[in-house]
Amino acid sequence: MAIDLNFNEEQQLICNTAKEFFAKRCPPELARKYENSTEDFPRELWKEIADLGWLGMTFPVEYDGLGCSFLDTYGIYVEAGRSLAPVPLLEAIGIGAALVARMGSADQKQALLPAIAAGDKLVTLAIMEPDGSYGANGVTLTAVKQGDGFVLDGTKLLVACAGTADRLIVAARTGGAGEDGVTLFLVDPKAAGVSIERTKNIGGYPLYAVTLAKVAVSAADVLGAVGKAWPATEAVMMQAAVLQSAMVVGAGERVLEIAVGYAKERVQFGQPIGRHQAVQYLCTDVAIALRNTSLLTLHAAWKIDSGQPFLREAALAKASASKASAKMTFAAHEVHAGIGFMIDYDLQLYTMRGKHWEYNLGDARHHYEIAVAQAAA
Amino acid sequence: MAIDLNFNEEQQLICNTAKEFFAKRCPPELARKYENSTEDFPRELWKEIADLGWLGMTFPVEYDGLGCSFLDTYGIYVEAGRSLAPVPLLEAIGIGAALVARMGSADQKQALLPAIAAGDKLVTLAIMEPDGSYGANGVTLTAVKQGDGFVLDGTKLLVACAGTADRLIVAARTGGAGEDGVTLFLVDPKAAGVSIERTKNIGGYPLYAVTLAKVAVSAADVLGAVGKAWPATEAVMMQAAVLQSAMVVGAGERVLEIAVGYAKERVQFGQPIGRHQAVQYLCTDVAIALRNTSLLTLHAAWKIDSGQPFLREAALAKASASKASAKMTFAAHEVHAGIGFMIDYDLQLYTMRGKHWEYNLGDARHHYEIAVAQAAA
Amino acid sequence: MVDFCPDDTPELKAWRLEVREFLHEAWPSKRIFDYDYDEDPAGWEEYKAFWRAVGKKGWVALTWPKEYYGQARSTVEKWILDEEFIAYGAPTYPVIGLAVAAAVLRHGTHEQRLRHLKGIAEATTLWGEGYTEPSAGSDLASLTTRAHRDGDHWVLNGQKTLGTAAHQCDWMFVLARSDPNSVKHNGISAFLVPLDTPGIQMLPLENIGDGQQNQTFFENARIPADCLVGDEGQAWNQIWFGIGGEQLDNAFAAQDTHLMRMVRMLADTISYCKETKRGGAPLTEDPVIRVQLGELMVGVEALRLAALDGYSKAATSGKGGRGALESNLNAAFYKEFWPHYAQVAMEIVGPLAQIQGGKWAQLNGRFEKYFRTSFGNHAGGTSQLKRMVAATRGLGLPR
Amino acid sequence: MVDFCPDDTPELKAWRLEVREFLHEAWPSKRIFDYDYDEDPAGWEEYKAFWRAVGKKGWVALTWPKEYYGQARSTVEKWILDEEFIAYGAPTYPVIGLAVAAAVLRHGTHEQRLRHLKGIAEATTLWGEGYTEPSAGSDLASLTTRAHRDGDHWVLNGQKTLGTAAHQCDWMFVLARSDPNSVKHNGISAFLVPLDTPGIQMLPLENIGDGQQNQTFFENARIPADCLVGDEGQAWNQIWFGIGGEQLDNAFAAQDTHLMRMVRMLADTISYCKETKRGGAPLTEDPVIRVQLGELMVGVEALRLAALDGYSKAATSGKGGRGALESNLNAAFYKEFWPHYAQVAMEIVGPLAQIQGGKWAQLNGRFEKYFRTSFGNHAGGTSQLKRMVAATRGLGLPR
Repeated sequence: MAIDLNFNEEQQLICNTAKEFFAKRCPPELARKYENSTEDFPRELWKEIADLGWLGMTFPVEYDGLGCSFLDTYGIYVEAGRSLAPVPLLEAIGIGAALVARMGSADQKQALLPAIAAGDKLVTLAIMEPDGSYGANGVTLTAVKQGDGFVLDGTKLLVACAGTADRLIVAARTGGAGEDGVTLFLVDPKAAGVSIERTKNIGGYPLYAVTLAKVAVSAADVLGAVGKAWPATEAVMMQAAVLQSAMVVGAGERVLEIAVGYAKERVQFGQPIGRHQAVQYLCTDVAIALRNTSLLTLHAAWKIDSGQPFLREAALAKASASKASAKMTFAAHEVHAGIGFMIDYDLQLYTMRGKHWEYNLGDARHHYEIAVAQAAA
Repeated sequence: MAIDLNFNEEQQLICNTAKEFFAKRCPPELARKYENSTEDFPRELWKEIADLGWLGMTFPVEYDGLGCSFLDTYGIYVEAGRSLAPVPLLEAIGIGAALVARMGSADQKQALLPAIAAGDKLVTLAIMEPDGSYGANGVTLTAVKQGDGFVLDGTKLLVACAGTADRLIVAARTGGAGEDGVTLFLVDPKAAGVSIERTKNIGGYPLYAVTLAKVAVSAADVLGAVGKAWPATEAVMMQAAVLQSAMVVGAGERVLEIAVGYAKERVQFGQPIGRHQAVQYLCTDVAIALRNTSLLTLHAAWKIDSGQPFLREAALAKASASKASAKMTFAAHEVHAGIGFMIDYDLQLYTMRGKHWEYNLGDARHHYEIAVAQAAA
Repeated sequence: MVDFCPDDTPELKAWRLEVREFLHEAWPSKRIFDYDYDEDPAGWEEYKAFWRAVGKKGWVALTWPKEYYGQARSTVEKWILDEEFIAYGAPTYPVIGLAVAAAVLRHGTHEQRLRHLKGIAEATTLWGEGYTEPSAGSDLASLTTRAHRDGDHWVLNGQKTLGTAAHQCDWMFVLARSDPNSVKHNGISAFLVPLDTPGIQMLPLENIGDGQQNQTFFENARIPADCLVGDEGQAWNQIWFGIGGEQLDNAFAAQDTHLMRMVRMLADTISYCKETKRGGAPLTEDPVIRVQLGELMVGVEALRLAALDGYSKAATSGKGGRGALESNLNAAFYKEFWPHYAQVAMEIVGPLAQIQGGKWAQLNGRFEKYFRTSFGNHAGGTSQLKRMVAATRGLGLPR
Repeated sequence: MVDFCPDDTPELKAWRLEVREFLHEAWPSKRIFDYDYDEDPAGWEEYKAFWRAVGKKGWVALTWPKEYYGQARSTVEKWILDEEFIAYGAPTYPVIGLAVAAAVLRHGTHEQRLRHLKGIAEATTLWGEGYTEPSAGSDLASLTTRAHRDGDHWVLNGQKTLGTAAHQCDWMFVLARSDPNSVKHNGISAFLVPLDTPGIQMLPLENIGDGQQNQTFFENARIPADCLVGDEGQAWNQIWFGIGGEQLDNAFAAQDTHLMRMVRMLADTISYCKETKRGGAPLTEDPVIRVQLGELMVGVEALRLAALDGYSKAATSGKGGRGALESNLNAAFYKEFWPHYAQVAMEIVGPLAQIQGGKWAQLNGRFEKYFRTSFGNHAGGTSQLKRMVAATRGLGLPR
């Protein structure tokens, strides 16, 4: 069994099914349609995905899940990336539901997970603040104890699907500094004192600015232990960073296809441009970045799947994916020159979303920091 | 006259003379001969250069100098770089004598400058310490007041020509922190307590480790004001950094010649390799790095020459030169593949010396720091 | 004698002040407007009014001969004017008009000069680019748009593409094959084409930099014979490589326009970093960002000096041109450095750089937009082409 | 099933321990020795003795068939062995011998296998490279060394160059044109040549990595007919592209050898940064250095995983090879990343990295030496060639 980089049969089947499904249901026009749209995402498509059993796949069986492993769902994210499917798989399942599954009380899990698995409810994380910092130090939104509950004050940015979410998981500071004193709260975005505003952004994603002004939250809506949420939050975000990297891999495969296809077809100076060494360099730039990221991401996923420490591996994967996301699309644009610059051409869809992915869950520098902290410990 | 990037007639004449002189007197074999040799440099050649009037060119006329401007000597450094002339022009004239000329008392100048101009005496700077830091903070060698004089203790590394120098200018800390409390001392390397050891190095230069153990220095050998030496020392080093950049430019011109020449001649797969786009990229890599550095360096030199503030411009020039030094030789090696790897081939002489130049008087990062400090002030 | 100072006389210093004062009056909003990446109608009106005001001062045609609406002023004065425009953040003149002016001044007839240069000088006539075709970008030899002579007219048939802002223009500078039997670079002529000619249709092509380029279709579009500029069939030599061996787009202003924007961007990037705190400290105190800023400063300053060098060579040679090696090296470097700059700036700003507008957009979303526009770096020829030309024409490597 | 763990059974874990214990005994000095960049005679003696000891254990030929001195062990055991050698810092086996073994195992006769594999397995016979010629590096088609048949001998005439450490070798694996009328890749044969054959002379070529490569001259050097390996005239297909479409040098070990050195170098770089203070703080606390280290970690780990992927594919396919795309992409990346690594490591260390030896040399001068050796990244084909092959054979771009 040892040293094998291939999926098992079930996983391969999921990959194939996902590839077919997304190819059919999520053509590039769908991604275009939901770009900075008024609707967060196509709810009926989300329902279809729920019906396929993919939303609750990794949830425990007692909460209507399938108890599948991390690697079992890996291929779905690769394919979601390839197709630019405009659904919040990563945000609502890879992050939101994963936080609930990991840190929630039995009541919280019961209230949320089956409904999430069914595609009826949505929970997303609100962590980034106007400071723009990743990591625990970036969490400064205040949560002050009042009676049994807390009062929250502050602003969160880049919050996914706040217009649709039933609950936001708001990371707040209940005291302490750094990793100590971070607490997660389940907040209803329609609660008094919460205001949300969709912010137009380069990837066209449903990302919101969320302002909390004296928002009262009950003790029952604390997710995990007060002041001790960071390690589990970080672990979930790092796992999600691996899923984000898997999306970059899927997208990269498509970008490579587009670039190579164009290089073979486009004739300049009397021959296909793909015969020019410069274009061959650009195409292999894409392929090298893709291959490296693919290997690092699969390795990190395997570490997670097999229950080993994975922070270093996940950090290397996401650092590579962040760099690759920019590098692959840039090289593909250089292959295309003028035509790639046109809105009508699909390559740019990857470029714009790729920019979000580059930042999402930590940019390369953030993950270099984590990897080096692990290595130099 | 405004906006003109050409030397005046006299300067052009000096360039031409220097080019001819170095081409004749400093073939690559001479550089090879003095690589990590027991002799610091060819003294007779140094005398010849003195006879040409180049050593004292910028010295005031009252100290046997010619009172020439910074730009007047610029071309000599370009040509010294091109020919890899194994003489300490930069170390003894651009730094050592320049410090004396700028900071010395009348007595000190009288004692040293005419003799330096004649090629009879040599003064070099000892500043870098085992910590490897550039800048004022790196100066930690202690100078403790004793009677009228001082006692020096500590180690200096990468000291040029300590085996030949009549005096070392030792940067020491007489108190304070940072830029405050740095003092320069004229120390005889043969004085009691001073031990020197030549350290084999990649550029093959006469660089020494100098250890000072309770070395007594009289008040008369303090160069400049006690504790106030930093600003002038930095100014001289930054001017010298521009001269070092000029050497990189001269060397780069030769490296470009070598690479382009080889690309035209070498036949692989039935055609000159210079027809391959990859090789054209590599050659233009050299040319771009060279052109940028050349422009930045000339600009910095002009700023110095015209008495304007120049730290930002000098820093940009040396940052570019440090990067270019590595980039140009790397690209040229890529053009050559196997043959460039051979000791017998001259390209590598530039690569190895270029590594020293990359570090000398501050690497790219050090100069980025200076440039940004100026811009963000 | 080496001198990087453009205004080293009292007259020139006074000129600089004059320009500066004018800008404060003529562009008080300090609105950032790049004609090739902006479609806002109000912005266009303000922009056109601004350049008409510049034109009225005679400053578009500052260096042109007096007989053709110019002021015959020195290139150094032009440089000072440009520097002030950069420093102020004023928008740049649409580059094609300047290229047309260069071509007409060099190869046009007296009548053509009289007729066309006025509108360019006064910024009342805007010109569009008509070189690029769907199958002929940098590869002019593949040009298929044809012009055939019919009495005292030329008849154009074919299609042009990627005409930046052509929908805003009145005229187009069109390259077409006038000799049907010619191949490659021979037999191509240059035409000054009024866009209201029957038989010309335009379709919009939107780009990811918020700009509009266009497809222009010519179907038996008849233009008078005197629309031919330069010798028949000689456009490759006269126009495309007409100015000191450079390509048309580099000839006068395209690169300088982009340089100006980059100089402005660098100033804004540094200010942003000084003013923006992360983790309690300004970004300028972050050691990694300092390295990034330093590297950006080196690149921008090298490009600025390269432009100065171009001016110096133009002034010295009197030919108005830069060498093939230098200009193509600069162009290649610029075309690679621009997207690099944009990428690094986005990295410095961090995740909030994604936001395009509203309260949370950083520097009003300009980093983000600059990033998107940087994918337009192919305009006027890719860096690959510039390197190839630099290597073969400049360094003498075999073709 | 995805599994990156080579030792997931008690037997394999025990095997790892066995290797580890052996290394402590067999290479107690932990001396850093790279056979291709070291000329120290004492080092060579120690090195050869070490590999003879490994050979005696049967570990050079670990995966070979038992009938040819091998142990027919699994590739996973080989991987574990290699990992332990890396982690320990043991020197690597001279790569050409392994390439010869691969070629002889695949294309040699039973007699050739019996005769030649023993010396390789026991590390008593060292092999040199005889492909490269002064005018034929990566371009094998230009090969001019000729072999003509004379009775039961082949007679070699010509010149080989860049034979790394060939002066330490007993035999050389020579490619020569056996059909005088052939052109390009046809008509090239592979020969197993004893270097004590009369008519063979060697001249040293020193490289900047402290290694010695060599010129080897063949003047009517007569070798027995059974020195031909594989089919006459088929070396291009059988040997050069013989192993799963890869070039000879990549076939077994060259890339893995370099990878091992880089993994060792990364561990040492990180330790150095932890232990070295600048301005009072360890280098690992410098934010810029952290970014540099992170980037190096990503590259090295990607290469390590690519090697694992190669093992996985070899184990799965049973063909002992990796795909043309993957192996050439890895090779191109490696060949560009190596000098990048060396450059960045030198930047991290700073000015003292210049010092080559003595008390003040950093990490005993190993950063500096690694930098110099990185200019040997062309050996086995330049990154340009690897990219070209990856693009055309792998991605299907036109040639």
